Amino acid sequence: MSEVAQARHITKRYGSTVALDDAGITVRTGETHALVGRNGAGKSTLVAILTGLQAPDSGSVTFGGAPAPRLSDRDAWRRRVACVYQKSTIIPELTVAENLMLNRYDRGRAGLIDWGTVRRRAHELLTEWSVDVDVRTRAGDLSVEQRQFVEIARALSFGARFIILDEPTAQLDAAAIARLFARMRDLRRQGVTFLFISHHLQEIYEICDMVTVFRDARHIVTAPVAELARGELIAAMTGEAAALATPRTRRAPAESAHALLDVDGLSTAGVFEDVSFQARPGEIVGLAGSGGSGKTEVAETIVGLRAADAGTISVTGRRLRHGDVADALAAGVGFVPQDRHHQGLVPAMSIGDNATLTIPQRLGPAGFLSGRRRDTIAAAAIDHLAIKAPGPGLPVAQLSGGNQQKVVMARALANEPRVLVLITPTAGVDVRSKEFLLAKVEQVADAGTAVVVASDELDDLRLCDRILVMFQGRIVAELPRGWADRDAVAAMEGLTIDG
Amino acid sequence: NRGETSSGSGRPVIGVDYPRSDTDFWNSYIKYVPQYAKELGLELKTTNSQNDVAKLSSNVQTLISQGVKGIAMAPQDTAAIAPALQTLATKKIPVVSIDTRPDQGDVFMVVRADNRAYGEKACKFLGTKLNASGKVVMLQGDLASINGRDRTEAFNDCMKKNYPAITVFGEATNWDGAIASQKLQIRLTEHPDIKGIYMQSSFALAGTLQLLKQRNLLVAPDDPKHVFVVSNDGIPKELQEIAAGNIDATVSQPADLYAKYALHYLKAAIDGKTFQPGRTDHDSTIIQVRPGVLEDQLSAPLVTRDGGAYGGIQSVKPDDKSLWGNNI
Amino acid sequence: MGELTTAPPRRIAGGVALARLRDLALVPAIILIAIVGQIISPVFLAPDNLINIGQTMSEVALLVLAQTIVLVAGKMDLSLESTFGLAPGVAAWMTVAVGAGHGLGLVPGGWAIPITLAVGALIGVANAALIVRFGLHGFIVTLGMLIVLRGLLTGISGGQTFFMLPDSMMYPGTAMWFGIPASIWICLGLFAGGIVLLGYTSFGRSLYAIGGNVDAAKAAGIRTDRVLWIALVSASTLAALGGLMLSGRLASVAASQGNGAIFTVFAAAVIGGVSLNGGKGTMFGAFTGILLLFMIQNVLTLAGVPAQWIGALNGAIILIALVVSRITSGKAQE
Amino acid sequence: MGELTTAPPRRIAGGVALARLRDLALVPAIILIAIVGQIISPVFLAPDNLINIGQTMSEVALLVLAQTIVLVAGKMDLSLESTFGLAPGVAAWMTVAVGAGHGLGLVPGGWAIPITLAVGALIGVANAALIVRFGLHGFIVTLGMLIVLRGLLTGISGGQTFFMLPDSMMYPGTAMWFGIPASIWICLGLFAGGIVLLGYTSFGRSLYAIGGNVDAAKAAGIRTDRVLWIALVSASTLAALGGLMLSGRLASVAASQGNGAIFTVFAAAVIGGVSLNGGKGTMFGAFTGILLLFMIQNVLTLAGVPAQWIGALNGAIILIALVVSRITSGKAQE
Ligand SMILES: Nc1ncnc2c1ncn2[C@@H]1O[C@H](COP(=O)(O)OP(=O)(O)OP(=O)(O)O)[C@@H](O)[C@H]1O
Ligand SMILES: Nc1ncnc2c1ncn2[C@@H]1O[C@H](COP(=O)(O)OP(=O)(O)OP(=O)(O)O)[C@@H](O)[C@H]1O
Ligand SMILES: [Mg+2]
Ligand SMILES: [Mg+2]
Repeated sequence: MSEVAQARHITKRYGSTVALDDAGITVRTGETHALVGRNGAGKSTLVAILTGLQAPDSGSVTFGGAPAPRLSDRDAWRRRVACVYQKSTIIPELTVAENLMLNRYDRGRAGLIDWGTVRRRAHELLTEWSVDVDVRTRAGDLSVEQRQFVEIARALSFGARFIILDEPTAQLDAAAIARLFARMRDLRRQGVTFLFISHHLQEIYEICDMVTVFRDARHIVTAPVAELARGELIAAMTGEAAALATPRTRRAPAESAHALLDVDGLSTAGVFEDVSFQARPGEIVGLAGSGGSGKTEVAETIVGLRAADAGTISVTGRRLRHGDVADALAAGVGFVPQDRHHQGLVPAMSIGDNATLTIPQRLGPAGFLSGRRRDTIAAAAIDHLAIKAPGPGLPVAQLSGGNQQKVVMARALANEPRVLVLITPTAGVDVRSKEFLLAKVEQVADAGTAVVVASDELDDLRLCDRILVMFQGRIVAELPRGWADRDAVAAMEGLTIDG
Repeated sequence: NRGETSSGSGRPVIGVDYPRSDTDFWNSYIKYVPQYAKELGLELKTTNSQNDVAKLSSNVQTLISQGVKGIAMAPQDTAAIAPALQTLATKKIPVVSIDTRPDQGDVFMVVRADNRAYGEKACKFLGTKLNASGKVVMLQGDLASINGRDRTEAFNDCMKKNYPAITVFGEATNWDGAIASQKLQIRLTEHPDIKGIYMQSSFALAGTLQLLKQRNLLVAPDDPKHVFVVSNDGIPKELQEIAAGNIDATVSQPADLYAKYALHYLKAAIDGKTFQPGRTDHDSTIIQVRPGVLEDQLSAPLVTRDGGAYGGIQSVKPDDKSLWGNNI
Repeated sequence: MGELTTAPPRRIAGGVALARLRDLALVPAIILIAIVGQIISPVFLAPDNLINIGQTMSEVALLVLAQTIVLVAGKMDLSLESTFGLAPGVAAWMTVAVGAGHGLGLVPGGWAIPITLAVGALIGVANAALIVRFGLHGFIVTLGMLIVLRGLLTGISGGQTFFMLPDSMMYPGTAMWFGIPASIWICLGLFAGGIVLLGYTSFGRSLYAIGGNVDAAKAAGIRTDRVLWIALVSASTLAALGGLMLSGRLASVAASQGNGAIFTVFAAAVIGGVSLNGGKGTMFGAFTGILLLFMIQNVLTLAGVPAQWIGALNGAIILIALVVSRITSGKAQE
Repeated sequence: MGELTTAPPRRIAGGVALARLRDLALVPAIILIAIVGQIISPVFLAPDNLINIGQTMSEVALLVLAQTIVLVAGKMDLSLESTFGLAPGVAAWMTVAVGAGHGLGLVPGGWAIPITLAVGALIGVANAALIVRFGLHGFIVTLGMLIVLRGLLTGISGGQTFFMLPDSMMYPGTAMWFGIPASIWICLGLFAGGIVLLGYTSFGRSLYAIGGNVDAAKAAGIRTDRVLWIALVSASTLAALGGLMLSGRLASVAASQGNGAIFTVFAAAVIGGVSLNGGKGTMFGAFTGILLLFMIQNVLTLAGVPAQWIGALNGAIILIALVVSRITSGKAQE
């Protein structure tokens, strides 16, 4: 009877898609259990079933040996299991207090909601978890991290001893992740059990005891983390034995080459200041920094998504107009935006249309589009980036996350850019797709393109010939190839590097 | 009380609610009202209920608060006005109802042309012209309009009684020219031998003529292909078309007389005069509809090109100076 | 336990105050109109005229109340304007005696109010079934319903007006309570209830949660489908009640009752700060919206604006109100 | 590169075919109505009657075409119905001689068409300025515009009908080309153009991209504001052209021209598969939608359905069409 929760022989279908196929998991009391698998493996579906949001088509869920409550009895579920879902369950228009106390308000006499008590209890809750947020704030005005912690605090407030975190770190920067982990360790000491989902395998090794791997809707293996080496874990996830981390053999580009991208004195009040750097053909420059450091904004300014207050951006000597994406594209800038759902893709449109959205002029004369030409280009991209799809006519909404990201990459490469700007290009992408995408970036650089990677993921940055570390809107350090993880992290956190 | 707020000039204040301002007929009524008010020495407050009876009852309140001594209105919905009439009765404000007769409640006088007579005149004219046989399309107004219903019923009754060999296709049109044209077009396709059209209002005039033109049916009255068209209202455009031989007749609603006698009776009411059923001094008859409701039935002349008599009804020529359409 | 987060952005505190102020956003406009009205005609602020405004707006105000509930929950109900006519229409049809009043005289007059409300509720059930149960798009379902219901009223009435209504139907629209028309009391009472409902009950808060993020609401244990059913059904029932009040005031049900009212209803709700995308807006705001529109109409009438220009002026004022609310709220509207 | 293991789900290939089939979704319904129509009246399929249907639908069809462009781009334009009346109304006002025709006679008749189109374009500019430039909500801006423009037409016409239009205004609505009314040719030509525009030009694809995800469109270098301006202005201009054709056919401009047409327009577009949320739908689908509605109306008239029930039947058919399209598309509607 040591298991907190157990799901057995769970099968779940969505239409003709099998999300879970006779899969199961057993989470024991006190452990921190990792659930890993590639995009679409069925992890979030299992979470929905374990938290009573969805009923399985077949199979059973038990808590501490007792059968799960009825689906309609939400409170009973929430006493057994708390969850921070992959998709935000914050309601932006409501206050933080109300989000915390949603559907369990304190009532005064006459049965009406007593807002004073609600706010006070919400405040106590946040204080207890050391979240420093005014509970009267509109939730939509919170930063990503604040929002995440409000969600976590809310999940924990139900008194459940079993907590599921579905990709909680996907949107947090390193410092916030560290704070989250400190928190989790704390709770674990108090006997709380965790089910932790992440695509960052190093996090699994850092915080988890047990790991369960799903692949293609099936349970593959459950083992203590310590007994499963990284290579084995990846093999279980991908179903192949091939080792991944082949050491790179990149040679830095020749020193003499002229700058393709020249950023000079770029400033935007309150966001970043006096940012200047150059990128040469074939060079990969990393823009590192934690959340709020301004790296994303600098990258977005280069590609025209934002207008800077001052400074210049030149590509092959031509000055770009500020805040004009079309001008940047015309000058030969290609880019992968930060969030593929937000800025990367038009979900209802086909792979072909999405991949060629930036190059209408190449699809036909005088504003007309040739479907054949589009499909030829898209088919080439599908081939080139190994996108798993039956053809260019498929709506991107039907692709998995990793493949969607490849379509975004295809779009970035469509205009054969001289300068390629990538913003967190591998966020939310599983480990295989990530390797693949990074290899492609390298290949592009080798062909003579200047690449800028704005990211805080060490895996992305490791690719770079040099990284520029930003802190509070300024470039504070430049690390040449061969930097140690520790130095990069320290610089991103604003600590001065000694030596 | 506020009833004494009449102007410094000492002229009695009256209120007139215009029923709508989106037909030629009512617009000329709206044009005539201030003119006659000036003639009769009345001070005028006006509102417009835009064909909405809820607005009418609110307008009545507004007029009352402006201290009017009498109100003329033309409730397009004759049932719904009863509560307003009751309010006015308790405040002893006399009401003259134009064009329609309230179903319930007292009014000082109803000034109205006999809508049943419109339908009958149109029927007699078409029956005569078609020699009592053939097919006729009637472009009705809105099902909800009492005037439209009166015309429809009278036309149908008269056809059944006097010209049973004539087939009538009745089409509801919501007083909308586009719908009228669409329905007429369908009927003309289905029955190319349609020989007569009765339009219950001038709204469909231009569209009908256009359609006949498109189908090469817009020919002189002596041509065997001619389709006889009877319109209703008597707007200037109709008179022109009759003179040109494009349409054959219309019933001229007396817009000017509506305005004139509405104010005439209001002034009389304020002056404390009363009326009895019988002939009037202006070629019409007052009848008692029910106790408390008198109705002055103004004559509405049939207008035809030759001014002849049809089925016992004498008509006038389109250039007759007595027609309101010739006086704007 | 280190601090988890950074300091909250500065503008937030101001934001809270602003959100409360937005509720009162129309109050200056209402005062302005009152002043202008009084200047134009000394009658404007006379009790009689104020009662006149209150009574004429009370019925449509119930539609605004109903629509606000639906809008906050992130849906739309265009068919309210038809329910406004059809529900009392059916009641009249069944209770009014055969003959001049155009009814069937099937049941005694006392049934009129229950029938009205039942028809309203039934229409709500039909809407909810199509929208919630079958997942059809609310805008287009209720657009279809608007056309069907309007057609049904024309059908049963033969396009004519029902009158000689039973006394019970007349009551809500004609009774006076403490010297003020009952319909004003009913309207004010229901809005007060609406303010409490939306602001201080968990049902009301569920509406905001659903309108704001339906998945989050589900995860929080809110029975979203049930809440939406209740919202749609009570909105329709409120619309039926509004129609009943109008029928009583006019002592009749016209075949066209309610036609076109939905435009006014949407304009009032939006000017009053209710978002068309759900999850935002208050009952008080909605009330100020409809009040403002009716005051404007009253002023235009008193000012003797030529009828053909009233429509254009009214529309222009609505547009201006929108632009102004855009400027005061300071960000792109939803 | 063999590491991408997950086989693409099987349903996908079918999905693509289905998406194309959805374009033809209404074709069976159209055939069904044709058969029913022919059984009810042998006239139904006669060339004359088909021309009737084509001619009477051609003007409103232009509104549907215009609305489809706007909807695909993720906006809405309710004011199209008012533009439909106001644009030719202004032209008539300025060109028709003083007197029986109710005009001002300011400019010669030849100016009528340019004035109509210019007014249409200008209204589009006003809409675009408020929606794109100032970020106001499209639904409510165009609702306000609908009321203002309708009011303006009532204002300039004094509520009356403009007659005796200049020849140039009559031409598009009355000319015959190769024995078929010009308006049918114009309508078919514009829809063919619309199909090409939406399906085979980068402008059309920009509309889908903006409607589907405006941020992604921006990030792809599409000048979204400019595209939306063009879409809104051309939609208004198309509505003006449609109104011109109707005015020509009816040889007049009534003050109520276009009133209520927007309901039909939305119903047609949605039944034709155009999403109200943008980014989805085709011109061909929209065309089948409006064609279906007009065929139904024609059949109902030919069948001699009592006038008071036509509205209810029409509405019921629209609702059924919606429910059916829900079942065939197999998922919650947007
Ligand atoms: N609401 C839904 N409708 C249809 N299919 C769904 C739905 N939710 C999940 N699926 C299907 O379930 C499968 C598993 O999805 P799930 O979200 O559980 O994957 P995951 O392992 O959480 O992926 P990721 O790591 O990207 O979060 C997917 O392939 C998808 O097809
Ligand atoms: N609504 C849906 N209907 C049908 N299939 C879906 C749907 N949503 C997702 N899928 C399927 O789900 C699979 C994976 O999608 P999923 O949502 O897990 O992506 P994801 O990797 O989780 O994205 P992200 O990591 O950004 O959350 C895909 O194969 C796709 O076909
Ligand atoms: Mg996912
Ligand atoms: Mg997941």
